[in-house]
Amino acid sequence: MDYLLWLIPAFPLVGFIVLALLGKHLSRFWIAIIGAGSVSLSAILTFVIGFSFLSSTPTGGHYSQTLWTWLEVAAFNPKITLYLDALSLVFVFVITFIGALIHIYSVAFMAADKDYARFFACMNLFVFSMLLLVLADNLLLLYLGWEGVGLCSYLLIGFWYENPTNGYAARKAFIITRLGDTAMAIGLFVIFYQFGTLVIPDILALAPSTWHEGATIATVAALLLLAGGIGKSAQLPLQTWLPDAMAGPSPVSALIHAATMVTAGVYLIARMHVIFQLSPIVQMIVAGIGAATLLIAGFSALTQYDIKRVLAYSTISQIGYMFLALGLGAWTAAIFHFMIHAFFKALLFLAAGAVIEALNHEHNMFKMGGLKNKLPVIFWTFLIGSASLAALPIISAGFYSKDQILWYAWASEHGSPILWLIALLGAFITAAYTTRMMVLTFWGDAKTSVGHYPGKLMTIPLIVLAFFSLFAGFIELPHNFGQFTLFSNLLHQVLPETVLKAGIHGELLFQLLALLVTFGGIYLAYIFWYKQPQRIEKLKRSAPLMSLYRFWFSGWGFDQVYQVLFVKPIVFIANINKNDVVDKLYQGITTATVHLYRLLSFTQSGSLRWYIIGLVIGAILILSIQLML
Amino acid sequence: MNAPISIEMVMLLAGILFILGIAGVIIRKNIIFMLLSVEIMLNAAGLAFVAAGSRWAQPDGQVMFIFILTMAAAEVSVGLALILRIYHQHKSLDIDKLKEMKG
Amino acid sequence: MSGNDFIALSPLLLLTGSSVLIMLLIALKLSHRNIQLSSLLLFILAFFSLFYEPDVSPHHIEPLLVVDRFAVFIMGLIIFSGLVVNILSYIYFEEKEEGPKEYYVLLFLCTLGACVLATSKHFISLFLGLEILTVGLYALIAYLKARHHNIEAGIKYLVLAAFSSAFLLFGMALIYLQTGSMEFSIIGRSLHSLPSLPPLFLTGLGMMLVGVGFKLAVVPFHMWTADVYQGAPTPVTSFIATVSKGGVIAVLLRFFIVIDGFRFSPLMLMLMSIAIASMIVGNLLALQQKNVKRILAYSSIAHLGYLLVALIPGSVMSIQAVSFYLAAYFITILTAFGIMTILSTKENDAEDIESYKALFWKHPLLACIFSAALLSLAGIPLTAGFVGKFFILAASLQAGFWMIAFVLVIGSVIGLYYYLRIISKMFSGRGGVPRKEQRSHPVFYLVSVIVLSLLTLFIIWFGVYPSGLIYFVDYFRLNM
Amino acid sequence: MILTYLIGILMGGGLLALLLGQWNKSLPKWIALGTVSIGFMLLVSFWIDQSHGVNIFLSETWMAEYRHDWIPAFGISFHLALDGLSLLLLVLTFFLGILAVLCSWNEVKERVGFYHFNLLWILAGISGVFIAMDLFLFYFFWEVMLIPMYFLIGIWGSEKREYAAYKFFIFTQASGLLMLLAILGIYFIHGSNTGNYTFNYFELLGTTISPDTAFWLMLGFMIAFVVKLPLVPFHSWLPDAHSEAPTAGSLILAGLLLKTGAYGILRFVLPLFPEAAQSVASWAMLLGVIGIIYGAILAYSQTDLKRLIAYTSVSHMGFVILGIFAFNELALQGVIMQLVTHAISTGALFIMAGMLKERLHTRDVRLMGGLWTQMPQMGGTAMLLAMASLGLPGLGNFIAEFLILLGAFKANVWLTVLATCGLIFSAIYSLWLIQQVFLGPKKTPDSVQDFSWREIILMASLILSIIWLGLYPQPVINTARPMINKLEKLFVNQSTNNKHVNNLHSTICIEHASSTASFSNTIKLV
Repeated sequence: MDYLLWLIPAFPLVGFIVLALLGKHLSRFWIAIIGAGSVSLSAILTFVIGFSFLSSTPTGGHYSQTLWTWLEVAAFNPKITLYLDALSLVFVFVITFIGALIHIYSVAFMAADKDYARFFACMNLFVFSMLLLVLADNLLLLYLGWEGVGLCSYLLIGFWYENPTNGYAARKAFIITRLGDTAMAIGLFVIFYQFGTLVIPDILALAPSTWHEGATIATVAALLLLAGGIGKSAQLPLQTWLPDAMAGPSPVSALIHAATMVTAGVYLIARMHVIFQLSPIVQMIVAGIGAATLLIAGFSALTQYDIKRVLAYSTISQIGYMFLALGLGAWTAAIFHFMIHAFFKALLFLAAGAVIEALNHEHNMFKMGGLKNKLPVIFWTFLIGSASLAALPIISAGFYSKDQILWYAWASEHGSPILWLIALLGAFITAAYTTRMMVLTFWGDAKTSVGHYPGKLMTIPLIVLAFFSLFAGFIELPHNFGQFTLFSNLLHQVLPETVLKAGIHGELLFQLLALLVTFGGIYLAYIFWYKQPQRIEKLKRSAPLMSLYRFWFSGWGFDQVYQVLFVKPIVFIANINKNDVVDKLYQGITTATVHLYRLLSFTQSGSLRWYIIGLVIGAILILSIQLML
Repeated sequence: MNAPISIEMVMLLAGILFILGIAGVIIRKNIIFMLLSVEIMLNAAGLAFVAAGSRWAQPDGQVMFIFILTMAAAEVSVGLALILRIYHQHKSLDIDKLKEMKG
Repeated sequence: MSGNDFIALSPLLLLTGSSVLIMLLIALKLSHRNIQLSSLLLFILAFFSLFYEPDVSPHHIEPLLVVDRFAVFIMGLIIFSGLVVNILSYIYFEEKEEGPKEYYVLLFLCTLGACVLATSKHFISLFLGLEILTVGLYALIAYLKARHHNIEAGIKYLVLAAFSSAFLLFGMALIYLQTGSMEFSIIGRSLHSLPSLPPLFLTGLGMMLVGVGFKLAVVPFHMWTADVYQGAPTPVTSFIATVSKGGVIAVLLRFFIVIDGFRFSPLMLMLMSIAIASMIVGNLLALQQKNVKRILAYSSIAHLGYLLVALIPGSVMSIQAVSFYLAAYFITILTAFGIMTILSTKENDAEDIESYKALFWKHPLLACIFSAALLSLAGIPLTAGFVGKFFILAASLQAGFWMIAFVLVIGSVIGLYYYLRIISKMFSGRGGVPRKEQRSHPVFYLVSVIVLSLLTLFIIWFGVYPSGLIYFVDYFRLNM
Repeated sequence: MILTYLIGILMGGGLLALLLGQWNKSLPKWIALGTVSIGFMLLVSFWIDQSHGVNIFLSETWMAEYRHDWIPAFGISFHLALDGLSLLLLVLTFFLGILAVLCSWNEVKERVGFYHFNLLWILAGISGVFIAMDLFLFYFFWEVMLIPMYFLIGIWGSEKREYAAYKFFIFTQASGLLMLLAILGIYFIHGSNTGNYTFNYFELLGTTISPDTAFWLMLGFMIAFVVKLPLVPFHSWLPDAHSEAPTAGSLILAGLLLKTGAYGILRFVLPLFPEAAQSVASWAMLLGVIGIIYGAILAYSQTDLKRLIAYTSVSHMGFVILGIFAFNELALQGVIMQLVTHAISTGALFIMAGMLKERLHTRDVRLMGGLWTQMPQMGGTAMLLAMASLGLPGLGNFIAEFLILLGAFKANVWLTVLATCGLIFSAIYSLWLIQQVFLGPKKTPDSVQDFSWREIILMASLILSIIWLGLYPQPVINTARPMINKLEKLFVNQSTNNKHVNNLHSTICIEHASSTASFSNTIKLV
């Protein structure tokens, strides 16, 4: 079946080319058909290949297909080869399946927009580059997908380009992710010079023999790859671009900034797990970053009033969980949480998009309310999504993935009580802001009237996603619920087992604790924002709390810091040096020669007697040179 | 009668005459006097030639002096013709009037 | 004076004869046109007489003259320039409505003077040639009564020339005193044994160099150049820029070769400092000059500096470089001044740079010729000037004079600026269709344009395929 | 013999265009187009049978040679020869020549004959530079290239054209004369060593020169090439020349004239003075990196569109210097790719700028904005070109920059890290360019129509070639391989014998015990 592999990325690419070149001339119907159709076709193809992969796992556990040799210089010859193993199968499945649903949703959502063709072209290009990223067999091809994805996020964030703030947000996203990409590029160089090749399977095979555990080179390489991951997955130092990226249309936020692109970092770290295992310090850093990000993003989400920014911060926080899991060595748990998170976060974004469009572009949650009975389908799907996000035990899929990470935070070899406590606190805050969001948008009295009711094409994807948000969790039950761990058995072909501390038991106790914390969070949010809103008023009056609120609201002040530290100085230097100080040097030389000219032309005074004096001086000079030397 | 004049004395005289001529050209404002002092310089050179000739007891020095005389005469005649024209145009023989071309 | 002497001296004799003949023709009241044509014929006669020089080894006419291949080459150049000036001056003087019949006599005499200089190997012939040339020039410069600055340039040149020839004479006297003879070869032999130059000889040589320096218009003695070039009528300016400098360079070269002055460090150092000074000052003075004649005057100072750079190494290649550069420089300067002569009308003399505005769109051919000349002066490839400059750089680098070569490069870079300024002036302005204005003397105008385009062809030809001229220059080389 | 035909066609075509230009206005355009396309066809057919006929991998790198005596007195001969590098750059010259003629189709109204004469003579000069194997002839073509470009900028440029033309001419001429001194230097040293005085490149290759004179001669050559390929301290002529030149002028300037600098270093500086180049390598790389960052920062702050693009090419050329002085095959292949792809992408950007000037009659970026709505096709192409200039993978520039950085990483780690940060700046200015011109609120009042058919062909050919070079650059790499191998052999035995240079600064690089091919031996930690 591997000869069909190239068709998966080929469909969206063809879609992109057709729409980009002929977009103007096609009718809206045909644009929708090509746009959504191409991704759905590759989704179907993924099912077929996935089914054949699962049923008869191929020799060596992967399909691979070489298209052509991209480049061949001295010992450096990367080829365009697609490589499908269990890990990339999961990612391809998520990308194509959720991508197809989102495309179908956006057929209706973007119906009113005039740049219909351009939207679908960019979305198809995005799916193509994301597929290339996950199917790449060597790091250079991965880097191609990596930058292609960055480009599409730039194009789509700045989709409504009339408004310059969207342009600014798009540029900000591209440049910050570019920071990470350059670090990753340097990582590629280091890896190339260590192993002589960029092909991932060879690297993973050579790494243990070339580097001993904890070698400085391994740490440097791992750190650089981590930097690339942080840039793309909007983790701690480089996370300021994601909240601004909400300027793009909602399907874009759903596909790119929730489900697929932001998890590219997780994929990279999971794919190159051997390098991370070889340098424990970096693994600790990954866990630390994950923990810190989930807390910071959680608190910021608590204070946002724009529904999409709440979801953006919640995405950052959930990816923080994934990084935490990766840091702990719980590779399969991270990927599992990625899959589940993709489902319910895409659902939440799409539903939020529907809500925003229903209230004709009203983003402020405090101005929404009482949509429970006006938009029943949206309400129920949004409820399931939030339940899964808040990790309501047993019924929601979110519980199973997050609980695993909580358990490994405590039980895994690298785990430690502090990490577990942070994760628990994170779970509490997640529950709080999810319920706050639910309460503010759907309960209470309606503040803005519903203008537009979402059509069938928008509700079906929501229902499908809601179904998965509920039942996708059952393929990986916790250990004490019986040994039904389908997902991790599949992934263990690629990723190593998570090593637990010796003699750890009582998983049930931790689950109960997590349950308690989640319900506590829900109850607290319910009280504060629904039952007794006057408590909030009381809190608002105290000045320190208000400053804390503003601090959290601005994403812990990272934006201002970067503005002062980096953006202002560079812009200042650029504008100071607008007309090139080096040019002054040459202007200086010309003015010097002109002054010399004026001095000399002064000697041409025109009077004969001056000429004679000149001649005599010349004669004296010559005679003196003659006689002296 | 008394000892023959040594060659250094004559050269010294020629040198002094030469420097006098230079000074004359530089100081005097009237063109005629400039020409006159140039004549002095030429004669100084002629004197030096005659002295050199006598030093080597060859007639060449004096032949050269005759050439210098003829050249000086030619040069002065052309000079005076020019001076006539200057006087017609500028009504004065002051060299500092002729300063239009400069820079 | 055996038969051979007569043949050897035929060009000089012809020149003197033709000046006398012209005087007779003037007496017969022939019109300006006839006189000009006859003088043209006589010039051509003199030029062809050079070809019949006996190819016998250098023909010495004791004690004053020597007619060797190098002298023939230089005489060829001088007479050729005299010929071109003769052709160009007809229109110029007809425009100025002054029947300059005596002009041609003076022209012949000055060419004669220069030729005498070229063939001289004795102080007396040096002095004679120089004075014939200079006194002739006095009258030529102050020739046009009506011209504005004319008389001022004439008197300036006269006083300064006389002043510097006095220096020259005094220097000769001192050298004569020191060495006892006025012939170069004997002086050379007397110096042969001495490790360094005696002080008296040094001062004498220094004073001679003042006189020669004035004629070559190198830096300490360059101040008269701009005023005389601007004041004199344009054909006479081109005559001064080419013939008077060519003759003096020839005699200087011969003198230095014979006394082998290249081994005496004070002499060389002095020549080097003069060369460097004139390259820098010459180029700098012309930088923002508004008057094209003054620009060309200052650039000729710089070019003499380049020639001295060629002279300094004193090797075989440097002599070839001097004669090659002389040929290239003569042709280019003649073309440049020729264009200015053609463009000058009754009133203004096409001096101001503004009068060249949008010339390319009024007279495309003339503009092309003038740009070719200017590019050759600037030393841009495809022109003789470039190969000349390349030759000089090669000569100086072969002898290891890195410093002067570097100053030459800087000088020519500065030089680029003002040559380009003229060229860009010609190309600027959105001139309309080239207007056809009535020329007073169509025939002569046509002849001069043909001559100038021929010269431009020479410039391009020597630039693109110079090995012909190089072989020619090598054949006519002054053997050490 | 094909070589003389190429130059002959161009020069002849130029003269023809000049003569016929007097009578009718449209003929010179067609003559120019005809001559350049004939030349292009000739070359491509030569390239095709070259790649099939002779096996690229054999050591003999020279594909065609033509020699005829010119000035025997000096040992100067009209000596042309073609190898992989020159062939590539020649194809580039003719390709961009066709585009230059096309893009000035109706931009130039007056004195069309003289315009095309200059255009064709510049191309003749440039192709002469690429194939001249006699140092004097090289210098000859180096200067011949200048005069028509001076006229092109001086006559058909925009407001400050005279100043820009002067600056361009004097900068290049001054450095050219210094190179002439260096040429004469090596000519005489070779002459005194071996007795025969010749300018022939092959014979001069082997001259043994004492290290410090070699250093000065190398500096003489380098100054001319470093001014042409603008390295930061000498780059101030480029923005003026670019912003004032007509579209075809800046296309040729950016596409070809900058490449002659890089070609000169590869052809003359490295082979003639290997040790001197080695000793000055780290300084040159430092200047290259400064160039990258300085050019990028300046590009960000410009308001004149063409000046902005000019500074971007200053930044890209910084990569070239970095690559050249890394002396290994990866970096050198990257340099050649960079020469080709930069020519195409920056050339396309200049054509775009020319089109915008034709439509909006201004180059000031602040007056433009929101053009995407009126001109989606131009917007799309501009977006793709901006992506090419910031090095998006999948386009040619990425391959070049990645190879250069990869190669340079082995030579000097910290400089390469700094250079990679330059990529961030390139992203900043490219996106800033797109944002100001095409996105944002609509500022241009009048309605401007999108591409005409001619412009579509122009742009399509450029974009296709960038994408082709991005996805399958192997033909270019194969053509350049023999020359690069020969060059690298020069420096491999260099680096093995002076050990201290290698382990001085590369902490992570690999010890070259055996030949460069085998990588995976022990790690040398310092």
